[in-house]
Amino acid sequence: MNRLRLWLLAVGGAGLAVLLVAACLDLPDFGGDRHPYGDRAVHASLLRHTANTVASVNFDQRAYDTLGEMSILFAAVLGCVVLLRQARDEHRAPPEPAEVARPVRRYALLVLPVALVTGLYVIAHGQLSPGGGFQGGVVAATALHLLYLGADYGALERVRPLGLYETTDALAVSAYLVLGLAPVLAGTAFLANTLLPYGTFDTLSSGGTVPLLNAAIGMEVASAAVVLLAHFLDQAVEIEEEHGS
Amino acid sequence: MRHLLPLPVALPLLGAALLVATGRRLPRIAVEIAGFVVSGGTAALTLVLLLDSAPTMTEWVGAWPPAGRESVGILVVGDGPALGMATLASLLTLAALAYSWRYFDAPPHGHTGAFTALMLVFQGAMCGFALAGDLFNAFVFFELMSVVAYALTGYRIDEAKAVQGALTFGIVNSLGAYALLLGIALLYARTGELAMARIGHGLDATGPGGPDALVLASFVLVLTGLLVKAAAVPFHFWLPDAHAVAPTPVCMLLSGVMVELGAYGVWRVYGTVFAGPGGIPAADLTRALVALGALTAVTGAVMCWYQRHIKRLLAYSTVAHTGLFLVGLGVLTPEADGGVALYLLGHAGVKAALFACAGALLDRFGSVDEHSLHGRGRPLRATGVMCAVGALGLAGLPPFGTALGKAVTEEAVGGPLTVVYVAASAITAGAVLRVTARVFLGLGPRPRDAEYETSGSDEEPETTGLLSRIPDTMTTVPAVLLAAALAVGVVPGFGTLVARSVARAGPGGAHAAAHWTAHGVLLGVASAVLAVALAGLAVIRPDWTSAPGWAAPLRRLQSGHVGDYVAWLLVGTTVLGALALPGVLGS
Amino acid sequence: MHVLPYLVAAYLFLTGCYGLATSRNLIHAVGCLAVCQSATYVLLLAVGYRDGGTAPVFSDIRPGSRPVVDPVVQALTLTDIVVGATVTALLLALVLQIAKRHGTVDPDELRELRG
Amino acid sequence: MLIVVALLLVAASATAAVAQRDPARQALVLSFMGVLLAALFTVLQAPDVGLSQLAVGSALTPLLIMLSVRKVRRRGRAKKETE
Repeated sequence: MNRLRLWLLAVGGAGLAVLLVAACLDLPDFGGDRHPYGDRAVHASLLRHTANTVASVNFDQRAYDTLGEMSILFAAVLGCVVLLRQARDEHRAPPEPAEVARPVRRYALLVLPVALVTGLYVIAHGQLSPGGGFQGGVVAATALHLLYLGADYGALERVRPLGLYETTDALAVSAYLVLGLAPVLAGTAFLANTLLPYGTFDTLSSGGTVPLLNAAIGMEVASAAVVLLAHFLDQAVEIEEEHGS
Repeated sequence: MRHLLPLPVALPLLGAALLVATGRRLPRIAVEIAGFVVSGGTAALTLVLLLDSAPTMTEWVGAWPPAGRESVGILVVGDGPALGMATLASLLTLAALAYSWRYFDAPPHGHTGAFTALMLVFQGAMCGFALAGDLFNAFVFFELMSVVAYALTGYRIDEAKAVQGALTFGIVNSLGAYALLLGIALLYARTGELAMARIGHGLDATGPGGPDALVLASFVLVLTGLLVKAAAVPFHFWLPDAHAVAPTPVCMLLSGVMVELGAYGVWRVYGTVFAGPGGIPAADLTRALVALGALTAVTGAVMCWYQRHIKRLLAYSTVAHTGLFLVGLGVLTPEADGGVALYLLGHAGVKAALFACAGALLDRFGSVDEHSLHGRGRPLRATGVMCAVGALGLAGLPPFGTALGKAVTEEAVGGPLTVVYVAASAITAGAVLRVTARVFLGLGPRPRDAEYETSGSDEEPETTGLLSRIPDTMTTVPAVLLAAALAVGVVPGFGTLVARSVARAGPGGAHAAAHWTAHGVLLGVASAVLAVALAGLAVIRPDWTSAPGWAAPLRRLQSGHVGDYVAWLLVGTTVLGALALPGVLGS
Repeated sequence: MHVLPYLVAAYLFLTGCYGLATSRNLIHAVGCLAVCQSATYVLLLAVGYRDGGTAPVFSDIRPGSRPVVDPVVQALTLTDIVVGATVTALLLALVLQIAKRHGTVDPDELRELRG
Repeated sequence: MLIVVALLLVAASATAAVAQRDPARQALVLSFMGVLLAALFTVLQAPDVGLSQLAVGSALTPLLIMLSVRKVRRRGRAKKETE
């Protein structure tokens, strides 16, 4: 059977490789100058006073894609919560405090606030400079988990009321949707960025609803990443199967 | 009105988010009522939009109307087929929620709303995919649909088979989705656009000499993603493994509409992106879809016949029927498209009802195994009757909607392919009838066990403990679904209405009608008679119909090994490329 | 040079598929799937690159003063990365449950679903 | 030129990630590959994408893999002890 798989793999892989290489040779040369959609996107972004065009595409021009993306994250987190729940034949055993070398501990406690602030900064400046809700959210969430290294699991669990993060995650998704639905109530298109003033170019409040949607995403990603990491940590550290099962 | 088009996506998502936010404090009954209201409200909205879908509604999300012909926004298309699929998905979600009402296993502690919320997200994702007029946006909702489906399939984490099936499902479908995305990137490189219609124009403008290797590769990659979802041979291996183990309400959605959305995606993407002179010639698409579709129908039917795990048997019958849909879509005539649409509607009702009946067996006896349940189903009269009726609907007995759709498609396809339609529907229906006769009537001797198979005994019921009687919701829901499948064929003018709205959305814009014809009725009756005969033979003479030697290699291919499935996926892309190659070489 | 980035993307996809098909450990297989997905990032960004272009961020350059690379593919890739991370997490959660229920993460030893 | 180097390094690290059959070590290789990809994206003038690849590809995903490996191994150990 294994032999059959290797044969299939060889045939299928070779066929796909030929197809892909032939396609690559027909592609426009790397670094070409023709990007019609991209040029339009830059123009539209400047029209709406959003300095970071990528943020404008993500949260204004193609905000509907981002809605799908955040729903994927939301669904995956919900899925992980459901899949990694404590099964009927499992129990929790509080882990013994692990020995962490003192320099590591100091380093972790030192980096933690810096990383948290960096995360928040990156979220806040999403529409101006590279970065945004997504990147900042992950940084902030991962930073929180330095506590596991810096202190111990108990300390981490105390500053991490999971229920609160799950609720925040869901509320952030709701906020994004409500921001999208408000224009429909006002008689225009879903997720239209036409209700708020676009502000002064290159300031924190520029871009209409872009900063608001960006903040919602930041909140969602940060809490989603915390919940995800927490459930995997729980599995790795705390949840044990009943012996003899 | 057109501003409401994205709402069938937004409303269920909002409902799900609010349910998760408040779910831990609400009692279960409140959560279920809320889920029911949101899902039902969305279904009503899709229906209202559907009634208003002529002429086609389009909406640029984010209020980016095109300047000239070009926009930076995302297009949502509300034509008959798109809103029809969204309505079907919404109504089936509603049925699945009603089916799981109160009796479905207790939700995880502290997450009362989790199951309902996941179902709502699933509904929103399916609506989003159906309505997408932008290729990347379609990918996003395709992926959302997949992610929710993985989680729902593995929902019963105590079941060894469930988590394995869910992982196989996840890996194969994610790989398919990445192939789809590679295809989108190639199309973007060529045309610099993402809206489907604009990509189509771009291909025609840049490739007046006909398609080249780039177009072929993007076609193959995009179709790989969609056909993995539609479970065409040889991309189909994940489906029986996943559909057989998912919770019953989820099975109803997976088999009833998600797989069909893959076939719908093929129709939509070919029609808007690749149908022009710069795309893939019609003859090549017909060759590829008819070949793969017929192979899928035959493989699905044969594998369906040899199953003893009832849900797995139903899953293979879904494979067989999607094969039939693909053949119908492959011939590229408005009549066939209309027929497939009707067939798909009827099939959704019948298949969901059959899964609901299998679920009732599981919750009553803790088994879905044809052999071990032999004769034990006698007390469940209503479920047994519905199983038999559902099987006849699957065979395409007039006046079921499946029969009307099948007849119209057969007529449009014509020729020797009619045999495939009759055979595949008769064999799958025969298998279900055989199960019905053995389980609910206790007919015939108990069959012997085979060597290489999946048994369905020793399963955990999906309810809290075994049920002593089947609750009313679990009998009402399949009854309503069967009645709906019947109504598709019976309500006068409905067939023509569907056929017209599909034809209007197609490239030709032609007039189409769907009527009962003597020819079609005869073929439908023939399938049903054949199914009954096959089932009777199997029950009376089990040895004659047990797996012969030639079927064994086919069964061994379904190895349950995810590595094999990945290898087959690569082979499938190669086959697809080879089937579509002549048109590229000829240009 | 003109096609190298595209070829690298194709190579990443095929390598990932090879690893996925021959993997003896499901955790490793999920890692290989991540490799497959990185092919899509590389292809998308390669398609959007423009020679001599700069990042499409106008907080420190004057609009119109320099050519910029395609911002749309960057937005698509961002979405794609999120999708990848979440799918990985979900699949890993399923692998953990397989380890519990089957007592193994070797696909060769999972023999419950077949035929 | 920088682009070519980055591309080749990414391809090499992908090969290593697939060839490394031990999932714990693979997580490290993937993390390294995440950094290389982030560098490549920065060279391709996509700092936004580079930043998120750095956060996700080289931190979050490998971390999740490591935690999964730990869980599976711990499970194996607990089982051996009871036997």
